Amino acid sequence: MEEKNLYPTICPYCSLGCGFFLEVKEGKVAGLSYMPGHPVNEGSLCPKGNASTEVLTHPDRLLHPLLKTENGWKEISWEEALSLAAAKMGSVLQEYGPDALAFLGSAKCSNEENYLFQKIARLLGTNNVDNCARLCHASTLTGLGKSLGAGAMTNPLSDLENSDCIFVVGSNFAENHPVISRWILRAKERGAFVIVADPRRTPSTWLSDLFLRLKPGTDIALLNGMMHVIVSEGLLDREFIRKRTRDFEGFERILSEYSPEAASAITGVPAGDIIKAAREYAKADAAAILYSMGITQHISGTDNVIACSDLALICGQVGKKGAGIFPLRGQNNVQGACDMGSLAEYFPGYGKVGDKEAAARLKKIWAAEKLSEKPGLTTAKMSEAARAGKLKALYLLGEDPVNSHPDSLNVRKALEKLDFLVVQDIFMTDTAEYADLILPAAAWAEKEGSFTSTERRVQWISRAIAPPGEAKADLDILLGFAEKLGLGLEYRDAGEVLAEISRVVPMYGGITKERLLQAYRVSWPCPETGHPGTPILHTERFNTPDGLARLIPVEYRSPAESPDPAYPFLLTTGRTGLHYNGGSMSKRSSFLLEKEPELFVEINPSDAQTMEIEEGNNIILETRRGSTQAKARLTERVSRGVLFMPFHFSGTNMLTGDALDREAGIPEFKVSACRVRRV
Amino acid sequence: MKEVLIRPELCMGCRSCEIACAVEHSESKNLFAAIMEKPTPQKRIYVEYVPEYNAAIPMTCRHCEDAPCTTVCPTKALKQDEITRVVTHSTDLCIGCWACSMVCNYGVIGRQKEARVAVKCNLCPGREIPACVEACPTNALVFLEVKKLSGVKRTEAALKLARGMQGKAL
Amino acid sequence: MNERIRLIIADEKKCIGCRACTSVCPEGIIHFSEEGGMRNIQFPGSCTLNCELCALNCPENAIMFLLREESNIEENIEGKLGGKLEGEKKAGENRVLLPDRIISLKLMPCRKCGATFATLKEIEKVRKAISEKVPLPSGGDFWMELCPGCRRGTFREKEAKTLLMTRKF
Amino acid sequence: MPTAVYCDLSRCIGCRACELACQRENKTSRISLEVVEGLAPVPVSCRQCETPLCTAPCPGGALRYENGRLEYDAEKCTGCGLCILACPFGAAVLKGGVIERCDFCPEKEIPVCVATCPTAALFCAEAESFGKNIRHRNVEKMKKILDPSIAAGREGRR
Repeated sequence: MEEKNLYPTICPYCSLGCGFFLEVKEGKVAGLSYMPGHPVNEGSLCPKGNASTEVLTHPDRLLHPLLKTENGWKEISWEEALSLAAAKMGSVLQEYGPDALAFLGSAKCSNEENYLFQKIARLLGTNNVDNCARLCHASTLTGLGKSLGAGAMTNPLSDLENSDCIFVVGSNFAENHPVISRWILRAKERGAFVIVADPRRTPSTWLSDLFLRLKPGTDIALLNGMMHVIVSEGLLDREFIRKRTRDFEGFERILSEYSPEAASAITGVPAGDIIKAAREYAKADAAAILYSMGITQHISGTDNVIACSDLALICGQVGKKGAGIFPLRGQNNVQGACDMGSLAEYFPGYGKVGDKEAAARLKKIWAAEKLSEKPGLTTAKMSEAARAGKLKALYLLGEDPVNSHPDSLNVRKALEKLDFLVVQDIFMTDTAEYADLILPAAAWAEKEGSFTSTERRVQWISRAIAPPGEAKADLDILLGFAEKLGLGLEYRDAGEVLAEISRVVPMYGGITKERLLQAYRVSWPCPETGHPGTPILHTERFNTPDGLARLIPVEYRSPAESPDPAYPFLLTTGRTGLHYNGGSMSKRSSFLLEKEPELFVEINPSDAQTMEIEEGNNIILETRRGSTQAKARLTERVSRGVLFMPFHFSGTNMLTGDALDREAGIPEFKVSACRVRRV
Repeated sequence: MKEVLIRPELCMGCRSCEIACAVEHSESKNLFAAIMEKPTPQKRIYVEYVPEYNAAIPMTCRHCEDAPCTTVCPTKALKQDEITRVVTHSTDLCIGCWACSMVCNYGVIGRQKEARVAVKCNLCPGREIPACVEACPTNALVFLEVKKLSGVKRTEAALKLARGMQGKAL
Repeated sequence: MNERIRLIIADEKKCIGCRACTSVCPEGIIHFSEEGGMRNIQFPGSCTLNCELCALNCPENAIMFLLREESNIEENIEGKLGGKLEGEKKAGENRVLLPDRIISLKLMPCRKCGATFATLKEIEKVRKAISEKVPLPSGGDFWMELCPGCRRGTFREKEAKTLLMTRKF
Repeated sequence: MPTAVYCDLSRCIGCRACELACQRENKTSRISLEVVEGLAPVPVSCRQCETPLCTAPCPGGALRYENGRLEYDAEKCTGCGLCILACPFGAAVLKGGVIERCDFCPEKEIPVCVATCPTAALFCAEAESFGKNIRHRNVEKMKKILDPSIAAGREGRR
């Protein structure tokens, strides 16, 4: 029998960075086996991880560069494709200037690819480069950046095991990051108290000791209410506040308006439960806060994040074992894509665009003459600019905005309006239908590169198999594209790009391919070669100029849209356990699709009864932006007046609005006013 | 209804209850003969030792209302008396699927090795006081109604208080 | 290959309709279908293969083979099955051709979902086998009236009930 | 030894990784998970009973209880499916003339469903060991409540 070769790899789905082995036989994927030694998942894998190999062998994979012609798609050579892309982008550049170009990077691509991608954009003279972090955790970057100085998870996931109280707010971790449940349960076995705040009753709440069922969009009121209890009962960590933070005086004043009773009136959570949660959190020796898109995807996203950070700071629950703030991010490399500066307002390593010093440093390393000092367009602004005719050409790296961006009807309009659209992806997507040119890319195990997980763990993926057909690694495609543009970027492989990254991005200073291959996981910041990496942030000082964390008072603001007589329901969106984001990968797994085949909407049985809706009925949902049809699922998971829809199927984002957070530009996916009728 | 109630603060972990239970459920009902018996007589009460506190807690079937073990048993080997709430187990009907053991919230359903069936407390039918309670030297196990136990504890607390007062008065 | 043609004789009284024969037949010439609450097993009159797998695998020993050339064929059949087979005997030949033979057995509908899942005879056989092993009281084998899917569902619901008793949220 | 794939229901989050892993390993999933009323997930697979009813009607001795465990011999199996009708849990299916039931993934060290379970709800161990775990868990809970009185009681006796 032919021997199977085992290649260690990292799951391509969510941001936890779970490890497993790919079984390769005669150059083909033969299966996967578990990796009990991996520090994040200890060998376990969620259903998506188990289904990940189906992506590699799927018949729908894009195999050749495709050009849109009047007679449909035409296969062309790589030479033609790259020349065309460079020529078209070049002519737009000449005619309309660099800001008529935009580049949308991918949090599914490696650090090296994202680095190169934004470098190309910036060398062309524009900061119009962004990635899908804008849609999930942009508010974490701005919020935690302001208060702690670093928009990243403070402690490793496995550290949750050491917590005595785990406060989960706006995260359905059990379905979206199932492996985290492992660590939470382990903490529970040790006697930890688990609090879950969520509008829905979900598998995560099953694991909780206290469930706070709040109204969508009222997180700040809840957090301020808890802080009110902590301050008035004197449960603060005064020493920590004095030594490690500033601005406490002004901060304390704003809380007076959020007595538990007042918070209860806004959130719908009983005042007693708010008090209990506050006491449990503040009295714990080590307490952790987990949050996710239930916090970030609001018009008050940045403020929500700040409120979480405030709560942790006044209780002194940052910078030690078992404590900290855990933003659970989305894509497998969303942390890395942001670190690499695939963002409109940040250079690699979070130097602000417009900051002279940061620009000068970059110019020197890149040997570039000029870099744009104007912050670029964020994803939502790109769509707006394209509709206004200001944006002419767009390069999409593994993104599917038609399904993943809010208000998809407007996104479609924007894509139609573009002069030239390049889509680089592994599958045909709804967005790729609008492309002028499609470039077939390699999937994760078909290329090499480093990926940074949500806990800042940088891991190397080696190439296990060859890409199908003529598909190429993203890095090779980008290098070819840059060559045609005459940008003079020369790298032999991903390792060489990483070597440059370690010079440009301070926290990757000591991270090289050789090191990652040896002990294929290092947590940044790792500023120099001998540095062991930093699993826990902020142990001594915060990443602010004076080393102190900021306590920033935030006020509750109601969501952009609230239910009214015309649109009486409150629609919130999220993920199910079996699918992943836009679904271009997970919806190609026969098993996942078999178990969760179509768009559904969760509705409370008593609401359904008054509207005479029965289980499995097709119903029409309408918001001010569009309407869609879905199967009704009657369940107590949602409370009365609330609807829940997953966003994996096209349709959901026709309903969501594009109201944005002022600072982070993140859209409010989580709250829309909606009405329902039977078909 | 009377139950086997535990007062962990009185338990000294001597495991007399475990031995008495195994003997009571043997053929011979005699300790020395029981040791030699096949199948080996088995205990249905478990004393869990807690090293941090140098303490022990005896655990046995609570004869839950609407007992989960009887709900899941496919062959009705486990049955609950509607009036007395006592959950009994029939070895003849047991198929050894361990569904009961999985849903028991107290982990007090054991396994009889030779017969490969479940064993659990049956409150010693034919005895006025279960063997474990009778054997307990410190009254950490009592066979009482819950209400009665509260009364006992009340009396004890009052006594303690009275003693304290007397001390003051002197 | 052996060219001798042999007759397949299936005993309607013994057959419980388990389909072991259909699944083992290398030629796939024993068919079954289900309609109108009946399971029909269709045996060909004869077979040329020398395998006898169907007979070997039949849990009820309900299948036997006879060489077509055997002279006392009618008596054989009649003797063994205790009835007359409607074979066709051609003039001048001592040979019998049997038509395809269909055995129809009543199916049991699942008490919960209504879908048929086994023949009454299968259920009867299994019930008997179980009762010899475990002395269930009457009605103690309630699951025999349920299809396997509903057995899973019923057991699942019971376990879920015990779980929900302790689940707060 | 009564070893089977059991589930600690209080840990299960109904993610279905077990089903998927089993399907990948064995082509057909031998473990089936549904979430009852959207609130209580329960996986069902072969319980490896110690007095298995499935062996009772087996004509060829393909399924038998031997060496303290349920053994299945596909060679001897006639594919009659009577075992499936005997199982109270509906835990096996007939596919292509053989029985599909949990056989602990003989090629793997531990069954794939157990290995993949993100919450370690599924486990492959003796039934008694689970009872023991539950008792320990309860002791942990009781410790919180009884702590002062136990400590006081001990002190007096030492």
